Amino acid sequence: MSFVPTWERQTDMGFFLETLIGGLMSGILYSLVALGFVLIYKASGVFNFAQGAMVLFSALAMARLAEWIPHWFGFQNLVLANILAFIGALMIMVVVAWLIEKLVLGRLVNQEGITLLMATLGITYFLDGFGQLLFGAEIYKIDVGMPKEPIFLLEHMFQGGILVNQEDLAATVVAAALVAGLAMFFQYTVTGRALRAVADDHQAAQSIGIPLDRIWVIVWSVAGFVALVAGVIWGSKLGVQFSLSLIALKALPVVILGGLTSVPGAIIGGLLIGVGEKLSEVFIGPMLGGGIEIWFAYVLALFFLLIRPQGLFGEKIIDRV
Amino acid sequence: MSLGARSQGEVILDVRNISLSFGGVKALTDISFDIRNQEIRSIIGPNGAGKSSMLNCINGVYTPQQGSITFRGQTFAHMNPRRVAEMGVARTFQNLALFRGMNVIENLMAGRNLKMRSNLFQQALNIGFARREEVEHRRFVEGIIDFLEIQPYRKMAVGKLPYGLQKRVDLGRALAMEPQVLLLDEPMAGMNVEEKQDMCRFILDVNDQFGTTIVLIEHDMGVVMDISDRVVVLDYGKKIGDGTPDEVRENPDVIRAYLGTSN
Amino acid sequence: MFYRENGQFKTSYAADQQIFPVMQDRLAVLGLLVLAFVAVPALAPEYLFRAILIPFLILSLAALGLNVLVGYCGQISLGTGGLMAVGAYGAYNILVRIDGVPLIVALLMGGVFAALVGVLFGIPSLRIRGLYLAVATLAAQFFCDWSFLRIKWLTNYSSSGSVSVAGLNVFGWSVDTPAEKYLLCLLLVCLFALITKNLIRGHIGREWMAIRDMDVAAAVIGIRPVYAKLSAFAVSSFIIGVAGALWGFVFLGSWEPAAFNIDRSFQLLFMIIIGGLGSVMGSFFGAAFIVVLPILLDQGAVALGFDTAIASHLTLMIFGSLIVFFLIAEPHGLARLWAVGKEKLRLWPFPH
Amino acid sequence: MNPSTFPRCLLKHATERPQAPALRLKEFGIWQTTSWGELATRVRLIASGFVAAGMRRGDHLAVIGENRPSLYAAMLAAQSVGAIPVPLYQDAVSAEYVFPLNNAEIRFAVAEDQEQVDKLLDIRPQCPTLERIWFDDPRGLRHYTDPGLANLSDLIQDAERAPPSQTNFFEETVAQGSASDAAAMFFTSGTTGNPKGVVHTHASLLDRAFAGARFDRLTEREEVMAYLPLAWIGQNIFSYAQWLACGYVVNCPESAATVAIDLKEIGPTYYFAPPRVFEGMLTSVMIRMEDASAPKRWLFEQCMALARRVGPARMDGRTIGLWDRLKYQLGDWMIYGPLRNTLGLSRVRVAYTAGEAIGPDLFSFYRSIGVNLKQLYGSTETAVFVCLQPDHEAKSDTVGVPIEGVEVQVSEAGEILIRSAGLMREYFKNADATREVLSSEGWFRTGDAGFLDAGGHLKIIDRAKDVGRLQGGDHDGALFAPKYVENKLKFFPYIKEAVAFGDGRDRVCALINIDFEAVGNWAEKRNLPYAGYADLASKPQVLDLIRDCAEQVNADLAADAMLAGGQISRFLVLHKELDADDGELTRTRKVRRGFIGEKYRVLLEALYGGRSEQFIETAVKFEDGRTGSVSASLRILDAKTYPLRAKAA
Repeated sequence: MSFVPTWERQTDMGFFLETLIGGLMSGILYSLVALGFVLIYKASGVFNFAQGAMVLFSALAMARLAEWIPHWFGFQNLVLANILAFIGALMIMVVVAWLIEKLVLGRLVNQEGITLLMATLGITYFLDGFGQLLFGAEIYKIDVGMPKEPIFLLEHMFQGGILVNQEDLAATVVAAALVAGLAMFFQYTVTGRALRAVADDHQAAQSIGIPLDRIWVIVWSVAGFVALVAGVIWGSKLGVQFSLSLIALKALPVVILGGLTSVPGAIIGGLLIGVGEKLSEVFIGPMLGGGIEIWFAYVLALFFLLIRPQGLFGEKIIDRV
Repeated sequence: MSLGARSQGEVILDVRNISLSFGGVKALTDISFDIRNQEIRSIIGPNGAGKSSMLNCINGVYTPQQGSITFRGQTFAHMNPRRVAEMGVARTFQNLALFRGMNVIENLMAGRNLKMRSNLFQQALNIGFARREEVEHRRFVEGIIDFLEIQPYRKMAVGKLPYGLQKRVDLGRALAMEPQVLLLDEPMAGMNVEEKQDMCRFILDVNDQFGTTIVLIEHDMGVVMDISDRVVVLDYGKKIGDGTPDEVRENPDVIRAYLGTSN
Repeated sequence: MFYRENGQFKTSYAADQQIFPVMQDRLAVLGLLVLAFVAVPALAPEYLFRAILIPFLILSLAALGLNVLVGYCGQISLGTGGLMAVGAYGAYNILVRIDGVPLIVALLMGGVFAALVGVLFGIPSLRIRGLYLAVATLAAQFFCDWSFLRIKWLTNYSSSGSVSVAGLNVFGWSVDTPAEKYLLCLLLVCLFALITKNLIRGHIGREWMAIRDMDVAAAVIGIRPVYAKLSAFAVSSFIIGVAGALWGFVFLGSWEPAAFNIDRSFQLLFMIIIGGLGSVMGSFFGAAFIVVLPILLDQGAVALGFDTAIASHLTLMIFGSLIVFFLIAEPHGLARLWAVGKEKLRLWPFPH
Repeated sequence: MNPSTFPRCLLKHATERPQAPALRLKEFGIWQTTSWGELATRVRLIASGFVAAGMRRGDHLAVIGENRPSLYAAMLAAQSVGAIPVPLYQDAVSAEYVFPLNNAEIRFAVAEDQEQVDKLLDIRPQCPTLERIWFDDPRGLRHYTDPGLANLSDLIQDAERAPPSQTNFFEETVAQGSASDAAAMFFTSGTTGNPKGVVHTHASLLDRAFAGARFDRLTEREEVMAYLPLAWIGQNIFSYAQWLACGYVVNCPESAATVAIDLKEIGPTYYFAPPRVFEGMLTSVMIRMEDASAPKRWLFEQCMALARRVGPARMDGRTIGLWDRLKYQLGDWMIYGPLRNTLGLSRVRVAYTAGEAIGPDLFSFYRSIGVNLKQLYGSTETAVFVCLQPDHEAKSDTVGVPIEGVEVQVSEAGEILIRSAGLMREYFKNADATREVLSSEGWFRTGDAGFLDAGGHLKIIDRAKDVGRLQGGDHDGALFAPKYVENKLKFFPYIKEAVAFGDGRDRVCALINIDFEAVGNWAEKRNLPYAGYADLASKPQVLDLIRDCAEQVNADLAADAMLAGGQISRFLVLHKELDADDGELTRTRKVRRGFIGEKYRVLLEALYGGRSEQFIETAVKFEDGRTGSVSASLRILDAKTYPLRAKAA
């Protein structure tokens, strides 16, 4: 987010709202990534560290395909190029998902959580390397033709109004749509219901003939899709580069806050973190020497955990003896 | 001394009006019973009757919503595991709860932790006291190994042992605490006849040689009726019978409960 | 095959409880020590010390510390890098603020600071478990990163937290050649390896493992989770802190917070996973594997004529796949392979 | 000058080497060591306790249990006060104790644990003389209130509290003892009738003990594992008589279940076991190797082949080619050494086997992997050491040369006669039996048939009384040595026991027990399903397997003019294992041919009657004492016999 905090402006309400909205915007993106985590954790009990790497990977794919495709087929239509690139990238993500299931998770069934976590870390390394090897390691632009120029809202309320990026608004809309879409998918499609069944109880799901491995491929594909969307939005704002891979780390406190197994948790957690981060940075940061964004989310999540170990919406664990 | 005479011993542990529920689900409702010194007290009842929950309340794994537990004159609204252990109550588990990463000796030694005094630094340097202490407790643990006749397995990882032996190690770990009261949660579940006989022998020997009070949860009625001094019967979290094996055998509610659930 | 155990019977518990009860093992270890303390310093080239041996030793130490927490007490942590930083900067502060303080004292104080921070961030482990805890420990990581970047006092007001120490001196023995640095590290590593071994075969170690294996049962036999877990955090963090101090003082010489970022945490976690959770020896195997592998891969890739960028990407990929491979092939790590091999040798020629 | 009685041996070691270990017992996870000094003190106390309890010179003390230091101490204490220890088999059923207890009017007994005590209490009504029973392990006995039952350690404590009136009581009673006093009594598990009490004096036992020690140059540094019944003179000589003679260390295993582990830990230097133990070890080796990876198995085969070729020669001290020596060295490093180690035989300097004939393959296996295994010949009456094989002259079919102090003679009937200072004094209260075997010139009739071969080595073919002759048939009047035939059969891994009949008959027939483990494996390798012993024993494939064995035996026999008549013409495989509890075997697992002949009469009739199948029902006694019955209809097979081969004539 690009704005210069200046002391006199901080006092007024407009600036506060501006920051708030800014927070919500980045919160949305956290939510998207967090969503990826939750989907996979629900369905396969895997804490997917590679989600960030998938974001980077998909974004890279999207960015480069958008460059290459026109030049392969010799046309100039940006929209078409983007659409094709998006589809291409999506297909790649499906393949990746399939490979991950076949080569890694399929062979690690009923291992402890930590082992699976490590496995996804391994996958992270692999994807980071592979992505950059395949698509190059520079900074790439994704231009989906989103309106760039900022607009001012509620000018009649505050002098100067509230500065908002249209891009951010678009992003918000997309994200919201995506979340809604997923919700629908889970509610109303057969696969969706199967997914929920699996999430609730693997054995049971298997016993009523739900093919776990296929389900997992689907879940990972969906996660890949979510990653792609997140990647595109983020990429079109700040450009596609290695640092994208690290937003996974940002999404961790979000899932913790929201509860590992809860989709709404992911959304709300994301927003909370996003907002909290921005506000704290602006209003507390200066006193601590700034840059507190990098830990604020975690410490927030941490304190939250002490009060409610299973997160906002996670379900409680009772151990039987 | 005869069984009859023994169960006249003074009350050592008194459970009063215990109620326990997990989020609305009632596991135990207003349970009261007492345990006399050096007796063998059995808790029986169909699956899900709340037997294990009862033990978990006694040694502080669960916290009952109501009721109190009196141990040697001290009354507690709820126990905490450490305190219970310090007061000399040991326990074995229904589904094995051994420390699978350790071998038999280590598991039993773990049972001695309350009695071990050496501090971090003494242990780190493994100097005089820590080392002597280690040896002295090893000696004690070997006594238990000998008592339970598991010499050939002492250095095996417990995970590799057959089920029956794991149950023995579980008992051994409890004995390592030199308990006054021993809570046994289905010590013979899933054993063959021979293993059951051995386990019975061990339980009786413990009770007889060390004068340990035994609280026994067991499904095998034959065993329970043979070795118990008194029996409590639970069903759906309620107490439906309490008395000597014969009394319980006659109790109509008990008979109904069992006919209701058996085969 | 090499084992001849007839006649090696134990007539006392002391003899039975020693670290290496089998004579052949004792000899092997002795040989190894002689090699490490005498032969290597005499023969190895400088490059070997700088690029491999010293980092290997220091990271082994850190891995050892982490293994205490994760492997023995079952509390996963991703904050290792941060704790190393605390160790390094803590030691640095002692050194610069108290003049004439012996190096060893500074290093150990680094460990102490790390232990304090470790315990602080270990407190959540009393309420939360597993993956949740993993994330909680990330807080430690990022908080430390940030502190040394932003809190100027901690870095003695040096720009962007980059500091440096020179002229290491242990009680009059000035440690400057790589060989000497190597010996210093080796000495400390052996010391801590022994201490750790003693702890885990003592009752505190059994308490850790009990908590790890079956915490309810542990509580019922009177083990206090608070004490067990926090002591594990303390010991682990202390060792990690010392390792961090060594990393800064001995290996890097001058460093900035980035040297201890999240990647370091992951790296160390990989070490103990690949090396073997709950195994002192495993910590060393893992460290060796992860220190040596990238070097080989890099050089291999370059040798095959890839440019360095591509080489580094390839390294990442191979590294990632190797980790996965290990998790699939041998979840218990190299240490298990070693143990199995050893058992086979003892039973040789029989398979079981 | 060697001490003349066992207590004096004890005192000698206790004064010369009080700190040196005398006994070790694996208990509570470590080898609890008793030094000679400590042992002497304990023996003193027990001795005075015994006297206090009214034990007098010439009394007998029954000793029942596994090898335990306290039992050893008790025996020494008894001998110190002039009483005679009578070790009895701890695995016998209580009824078997009645005769010995009454025969020796035993008033005192030392029992290891509850099990043994219970057995003694069972038969107390039949044994009025039995006054006192001391036990070593109090487990489970604390509520026993039976009169005269007490803990051995209590006896010791009482003795400590109330020391005997005269100060050096112990030294004096030991001094009173003389070499010619009875030192111990062993009941021979007579193959027929009541057991006979073999009375040995300190002189006879010690004479042989020292002779054997000199023969193998034993020192006080030997390590011995005591895991066989004390009641068996073999174990007694090796872990008691020679222990006191040489002052070496005797190690007692933790429990029967851990013998293998304990053996491996101790690694004895002087080892003694009957052939069946060595056989068991070899079988387990082979079975464990089955599961080894192909290359490892290949290596093993190679090395064993080499060993078979080179090993025995090496052991016999013959010179081998340099190349072979190198290869053997390599094999020793890769296979033989580790093998000896896993078997616990790495440190063995001298190993003996005796009691039964040992199979040539079995025998040479151990020698070829570098274990100095040798045979000896002797019996309870002769205090074991009669003939021993010198280090470099061990053969599987002889039992060695007469050692110092022994005269050997073969009677015209072909029976072996022995004269030595090691002969028993008498059969207890059984003058007739004594007269039967001990001639006035001091010759002892061993009852074994055999002869001294050209090299001066003794060769045994059978019990003299069992050697019979065929009547009628194509081998009319031919010599028939059943044991010889049976052993040849038993040398096959698949055959556990065999009983051959033929004396006074027209041909030889045999009842056979398969080796369940070995044949079981054999069957599994051919994935041939079976349910239990009886089923396996009745499989036609198995019967064919056994028939091949029988025919090979016949081929061998045909080569020997003397024994060619003994070829097996018909046989059957029994449906149950011959068992000591059913009286078919002695406690030392010797077959009771007569008894079996009676018990399985129907089968014999079927065999000689030429029938091809026969139904039989037999009563069996289970370990827990219950009895039941098993029945089956057994197939009877014919085996090919061979004409006497020319070259052998």
